[in-house]
Amino acid sequence: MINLFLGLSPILALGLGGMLLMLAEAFGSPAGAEGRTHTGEVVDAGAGRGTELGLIAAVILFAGAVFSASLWLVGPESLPEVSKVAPYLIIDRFTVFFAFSLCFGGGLVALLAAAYLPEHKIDRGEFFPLLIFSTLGAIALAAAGDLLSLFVALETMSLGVYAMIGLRRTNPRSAEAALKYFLLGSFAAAFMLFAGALLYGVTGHTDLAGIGAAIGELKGAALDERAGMILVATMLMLVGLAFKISAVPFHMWAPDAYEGAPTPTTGYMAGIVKSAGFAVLLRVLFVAFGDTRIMSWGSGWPPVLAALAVITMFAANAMAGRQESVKRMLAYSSIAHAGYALVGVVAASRGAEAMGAVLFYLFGYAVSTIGAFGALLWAGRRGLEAVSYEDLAGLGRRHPAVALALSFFFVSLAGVPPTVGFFGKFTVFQAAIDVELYGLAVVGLINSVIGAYYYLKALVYMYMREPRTGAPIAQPMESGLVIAALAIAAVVVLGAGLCPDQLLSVVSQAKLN
Amino acid sequence: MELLTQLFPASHFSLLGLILILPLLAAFVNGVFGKRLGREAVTLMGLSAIFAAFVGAVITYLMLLGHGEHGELVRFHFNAWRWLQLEGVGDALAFRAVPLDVAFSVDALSGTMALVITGVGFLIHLYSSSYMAEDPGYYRFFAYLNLFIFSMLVLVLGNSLPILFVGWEGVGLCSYLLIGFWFSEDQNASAGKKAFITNRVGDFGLLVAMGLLVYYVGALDWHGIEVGRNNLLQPVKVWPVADSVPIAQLLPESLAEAISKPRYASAATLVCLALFLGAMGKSAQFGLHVWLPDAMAGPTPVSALIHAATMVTAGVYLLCRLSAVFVMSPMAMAVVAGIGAFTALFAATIALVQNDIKKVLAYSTLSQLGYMFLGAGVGAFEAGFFHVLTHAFFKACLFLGAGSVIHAMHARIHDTNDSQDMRNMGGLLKFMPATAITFAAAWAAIAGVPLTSGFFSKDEILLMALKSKVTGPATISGGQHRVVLENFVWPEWYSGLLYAMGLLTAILTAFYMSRLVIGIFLGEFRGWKIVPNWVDPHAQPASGAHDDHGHDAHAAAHDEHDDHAHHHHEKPGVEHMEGPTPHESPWQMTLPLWILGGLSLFAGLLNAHLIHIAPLGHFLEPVFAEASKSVEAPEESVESFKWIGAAIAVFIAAAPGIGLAWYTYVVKAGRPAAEAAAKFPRLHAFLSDKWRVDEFYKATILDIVDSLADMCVWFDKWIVDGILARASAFVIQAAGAILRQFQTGRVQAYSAVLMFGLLGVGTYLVLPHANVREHFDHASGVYKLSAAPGLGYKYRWDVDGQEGWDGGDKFGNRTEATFQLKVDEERVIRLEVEGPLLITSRYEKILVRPRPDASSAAVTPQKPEEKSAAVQLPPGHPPTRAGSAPDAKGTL
Amino acid sequence: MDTTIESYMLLSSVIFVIGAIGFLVRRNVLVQLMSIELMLNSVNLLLVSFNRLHTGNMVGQAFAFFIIAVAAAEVAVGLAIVLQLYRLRGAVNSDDATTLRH
Amino acid sequence: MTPGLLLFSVCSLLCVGGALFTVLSANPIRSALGLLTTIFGIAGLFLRLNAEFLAAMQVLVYAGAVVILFVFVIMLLGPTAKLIPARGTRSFLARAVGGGLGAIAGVFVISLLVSTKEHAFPIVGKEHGTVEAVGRQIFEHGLVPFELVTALLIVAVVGAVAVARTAHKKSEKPKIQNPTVRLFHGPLLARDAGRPLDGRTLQERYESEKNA
Repeated sequence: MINLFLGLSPILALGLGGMLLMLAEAFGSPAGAEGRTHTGEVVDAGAGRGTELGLIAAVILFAGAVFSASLWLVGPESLPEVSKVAPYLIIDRFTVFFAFSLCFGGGLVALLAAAYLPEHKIDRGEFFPLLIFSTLGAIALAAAGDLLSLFVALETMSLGVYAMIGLRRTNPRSAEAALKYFLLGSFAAAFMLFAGALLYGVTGHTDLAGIGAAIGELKGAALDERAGMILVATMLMLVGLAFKISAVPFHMWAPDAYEGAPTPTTGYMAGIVKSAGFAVLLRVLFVAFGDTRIMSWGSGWPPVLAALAVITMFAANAMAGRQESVKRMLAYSSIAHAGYALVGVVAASRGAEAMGAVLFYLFGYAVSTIGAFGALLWAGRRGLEAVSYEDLAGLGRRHPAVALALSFFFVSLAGVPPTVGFFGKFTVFQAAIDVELYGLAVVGLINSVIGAYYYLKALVYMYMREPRTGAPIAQPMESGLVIAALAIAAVVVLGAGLCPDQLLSVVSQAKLN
Repeated sequence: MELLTQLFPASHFSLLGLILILPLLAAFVNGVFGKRLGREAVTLMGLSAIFAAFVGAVITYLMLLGHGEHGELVRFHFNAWRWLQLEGVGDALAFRAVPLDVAFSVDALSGTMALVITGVGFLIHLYSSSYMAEDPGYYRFFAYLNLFIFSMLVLVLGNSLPILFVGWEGVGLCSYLLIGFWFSEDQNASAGKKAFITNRVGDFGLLVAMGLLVYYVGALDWHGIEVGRNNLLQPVKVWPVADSVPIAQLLPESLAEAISKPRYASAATLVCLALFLGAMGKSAQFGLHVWLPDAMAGPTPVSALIHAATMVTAGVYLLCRLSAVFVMSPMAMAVVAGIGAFTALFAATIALVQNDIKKVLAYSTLSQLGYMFLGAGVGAFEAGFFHVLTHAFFKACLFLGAGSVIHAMHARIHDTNDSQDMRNMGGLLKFMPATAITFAAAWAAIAGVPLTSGFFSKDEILLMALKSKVTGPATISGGQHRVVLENFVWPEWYSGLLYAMGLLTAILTAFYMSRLVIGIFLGEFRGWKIVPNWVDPHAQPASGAHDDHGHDAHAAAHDEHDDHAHHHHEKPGVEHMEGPTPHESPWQMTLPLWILGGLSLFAGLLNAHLIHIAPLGHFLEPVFAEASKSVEAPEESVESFKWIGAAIAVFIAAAPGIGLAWYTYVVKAGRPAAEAAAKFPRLHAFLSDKWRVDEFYKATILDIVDSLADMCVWFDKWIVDGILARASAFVIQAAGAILRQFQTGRVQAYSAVLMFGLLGVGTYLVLPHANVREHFDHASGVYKLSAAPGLGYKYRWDVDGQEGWDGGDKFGNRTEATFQLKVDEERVIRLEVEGPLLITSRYEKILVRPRPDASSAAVTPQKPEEKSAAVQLPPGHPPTRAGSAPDAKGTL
Repeated sequence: MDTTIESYMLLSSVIFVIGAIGFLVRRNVLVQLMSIELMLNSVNLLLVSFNRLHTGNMVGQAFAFFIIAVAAAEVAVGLAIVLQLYRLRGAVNSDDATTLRH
Repeated sequence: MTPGLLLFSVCSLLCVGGALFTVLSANPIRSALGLLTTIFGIAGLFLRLNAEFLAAMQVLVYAGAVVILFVFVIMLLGPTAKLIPARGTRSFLARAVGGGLGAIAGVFVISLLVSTKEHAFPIVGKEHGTVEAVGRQIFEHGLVPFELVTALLIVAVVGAVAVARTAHKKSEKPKIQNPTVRLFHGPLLARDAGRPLDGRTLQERYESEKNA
């Protein structure tokens, strides 16, 4: 039994921690009950404890990461009892890797939010339980080996995110972003559910491995009868998954939702939700649709994903270059990054080694992008946020540390050595070349060059432009929490870039067999 | 000591990590938070980090000494992490995989260097804390300085060429930043640019060397290179570059034959010359030296640390580090020694006529660097390296002393150029005795006054130049062309020439350094006259020709800074002179001077072969053990008579130089110099213009580059920018603009696009795809096709050349087809795939098996006997394309 | 007719398609939400009828049970967002919320 | 016509009719009624498919909770819930294209799914679809997703409260200092200046607050 608890420790830690946090929120001292801050401004009831709750949430999430790391060291395969929760939750190294990276990213977001929410007078205790339970859903999603738990986990994660976007109640943008994401997300989830029902109908199984095996056994007349159903299921499932990872043309919600959401939530969506989306995409496609006839190089989902990857990279980079808002640019860049990762997924359909590259890419991307959003929110205080490129003009001279943080994470996202972003791209394109996907690798390379343009544009504004006279300029907020979060992220980004070997060996163990 | 040994085992000597990380940490903290931390905290952070690194270096050194009792090479390793594994593509690399580690190591050579870097570095930090105290960019300065120390330590302690290269670039970056630290004027910007470009040429050499080493040796770390260096003993065809010389047919026959005759050089020569190109760039040897004098625009402590004591010696360090490789090519060594000797002489002549004290010191640095290369070039690595050490002491002392003088002169003169002009100085001995005494000590060392450090180091280099020779391996044979290269032998007269140049340089050095000291410290202070309303009580020009010009400029310069001048105290004892007097510097500046001055005098005892006290030499011996096997050097015991003879020669060199200077500038008050300048105006101008090297570059290379650049600009403007960049940018922009129209913000539009994507995916999945992988082997005529599998796919093939589908019209499960074609046979291949919805897709191709003719022979694999006729390879060596292609053609 | 899986599949996919088209063409957020409910209901119907085919266990019905729970949770959050939007904009048109675009 | 077929026919008609009613009616309250009809139809079909327990759940949760929630919100919003003045052709275009594509996709999906060959349901035992059988399935085999649902419900409750809870009275409308105040209380980008964010232009809002 203890082995089972150990195997589930990241999930249990988040669940229990989330409960405790809600208790703390409910029965803690009502600091903001009077509805006035020290500056005398009237604020929401229940406000004022955001920082403490955020710190507790960060501790819980980092504890989840520590549990995941120790679980990795123990080795989930040495815990036979975890098979009791299979196939609903499959505790393998793939899961543990994602559990770590999701908890770690969630912890960073909690630190950022703990500073951001009080600064922007949306000091709401609800954010942090939502964050924790949503992360729990994300981990369960990465672990899910059965359609049942997969959908429940998916909804747990998504509902938390919808609420975290709509948290800024007095702001029409926030509501609009939440609405768009919610409507389209539910629509896409309905597609996935329909696909799941069809798969159940074809195979009689809801667990992914069973579905995969049953499809593999289909032959002759039975296959002829059910091929249509499998194709529809594949199509709808692909659409649902592509929606979650915001691949073009299923991406339209992403820029709006990213822009309207409070910045920590944006970082969460770009880093955590996308990682979890890729986790479930990998597991579903490789386990349930792993039959050579669907995972074929000539037909089935790999060519579809290859086409999506190409469109995604080009469209997202073209759009990102035209943005005036840095936040929205980052939103498009996160779409483009989904394209790069998809290149790795397609490569993995030809050789399992490439899946390690995808995991490496996702980890590096998640930390870099959370860092980038964190640096962006660091650059602005209430009423003086850094939104457009213009706001960043001359930041390098006025606030070198902030500008350094922003440029550092931008550089990592652009894929410049010695950051983890470079090695992410390097390993993914290398993997594509290894399986002779030269075209995809070349398209990826071209796009990373195009992509470098808009990151550099931000750097140019920060270091080589001066703000126009009278133009509003961003005023960085002062918060140790943000600095701590960014320092942790920077250490990881630089560390994984300087010694990628350790991480590479980890991801090569973490890939699905 | 045991505790330390246990704590830091030789194989995992993590102390190095500590030594490295401290300056980096300080640089980071100072750079990012320095503005907020305040001056004291920045000083404390910068100084303590460097001092801690110094203590670490001392401990390391003591541990090295403790290990090194048996005369064998002691090296401590610290393997931080595995950086990358260079995978060879095909047979391109000598070894399949070259690991690139972030690894550091320390032995006698790098340990000594680390000691000097941190020790001298600390003194200069201390000095800067006072010198730069008033600067608004104080924190930035310290951050750069700390970063420089870090980079330099990486350079020295790196265990492989790539790591060294990281440090190499790092010090270059810091130097670049510090040159441009104060000024944003054109002159300094162009100085920075010049440094950048010339160093780039050198870096190119280093990169080429790395590539060649990976190719031939298959290793980049010191140990690997030393072990595999014998692989460098193979001839490489260097001419003609391609198969033949293109214009040879147009020339007369005999000339054509001479031109197109293949020439070979050993791989070792190529590697060494490439490495030396890198060393030349960083150590400013003749040809790539133009940046160093201009780099003196930076703050004086920077000149002392970077452009005299440490960074510029990196080239010598590289030579010593890879001494085992260099001695394999006597030809390359001859080039090294020749360029070194020439640089020494060349720079010394320029230094004769400079008036800016920092310029004098800059050219003397060039000259001394030439000495070092001379020493290393003749195989006396130990002597060359010892000169690095002593030079670090006395040149740092000289520069810091010069800084102190300039600091003092700023009491009166606020113009940068004038405050450094020795014509405005003189008689400073009585105002700043500490500076004068220490400066004199360093002067004694550089001039080669007997028993000072410079005397011993220079003496040994000169002696070795006369006696030592690089013999190298006897012959170089093998390689892919069965060429035997005769070993290059140094001509008899070469050693004599090197010796003569060295000796002449020594005389000149003594002369111009004496001139400098006399000009600064002796005689009357000539800076009074530039204070307004000051009347010269003696009314007598002090230094002839130079006096008149510039007076107005000085006055003007002072006008601007008049109010500044009044802040300085006035000395009561000299009432008849107006204006503030120069004053001695604070202790933070004089303490380093005393220490360095002392070292300049006595550090020679570390390696005084002349009097048979050479602890450093014995300590370094194992490092150069491999290299010294290929060097013919005089035996110390047998030739001790000659040692004394050579020592006398140095003394003789120093004495007339000093004497002549004394006579010219003190006894005759500079008149002979002025006369000489008047008598040989062209020579004087030639020397003042630094041999017109810059002008030469301008006239030749830069003009060529300019016209090339014009062409490139045209190409860039119309082709690259106009067609490629703008067109592609336009396409991207337009695509963005179109896509934006869909991003209307309406949920309905978004879901419509989503449906569009869904239909696209669905259509692709439903339609069957007749994708075929082709394996064509034209040589054997076997053709294999395999069709992509798909859900519910059925196939029918037509590959047999007959009408109709193979095996009837029914679709089957056959996914592969193999068939054979005769030469020149043409066949239509068809495949039809039926999908689950009975939709079909078709693949059709007309296949022709080509005739195996001569033109395609080059790409077809060669048969064994052809291969043997073409090239014989020694095992383990990859074939080079340049060699094999023409031979293969010839046999067919 | 009522005893073949095909009729249930047809019925279920018709409801699903009606729901999807309703989501695509309606501008009232509330109706769009109801369309999504229609789609989820059709999935439930499909699952239960497939469970009637694969009678070995009750996985299909359990799945449908979970979907009911998920749908209820989703509606709760969705209506909260609609309320918020209404408070801020005074309308429930989904195509009017176009501040975020391009 | 057997009773089973009758049930099936009636329920199918209810389902499809209700679905069409939901989608087509202009008044959301009627849409809710249409949804209710469909839900009851499906519950009837569940009975036909030997899924008594699920039929009960369907009625309880959907009709009893979800539709009631819808109706509650529609009532709360009052007449504005249906007041949607059309604005411009762009929205219409998007919806027409979306609907068209959806219809095509629907035909596509249905034609792929429904084959001419029919498969009859096998005969099942009495326990199929009973509370006990489904309960055993959920609690013996599917305990993990069941536990996960608790997390889902917590998220839903907390999320709904966080989003919908009315703000403190005084801070309900943020103070607008001037029309161009940036960020989340105003336009982020220049192109948005002067555009309505909450039905009014910022200028109007500014004026009204100044007067108040």
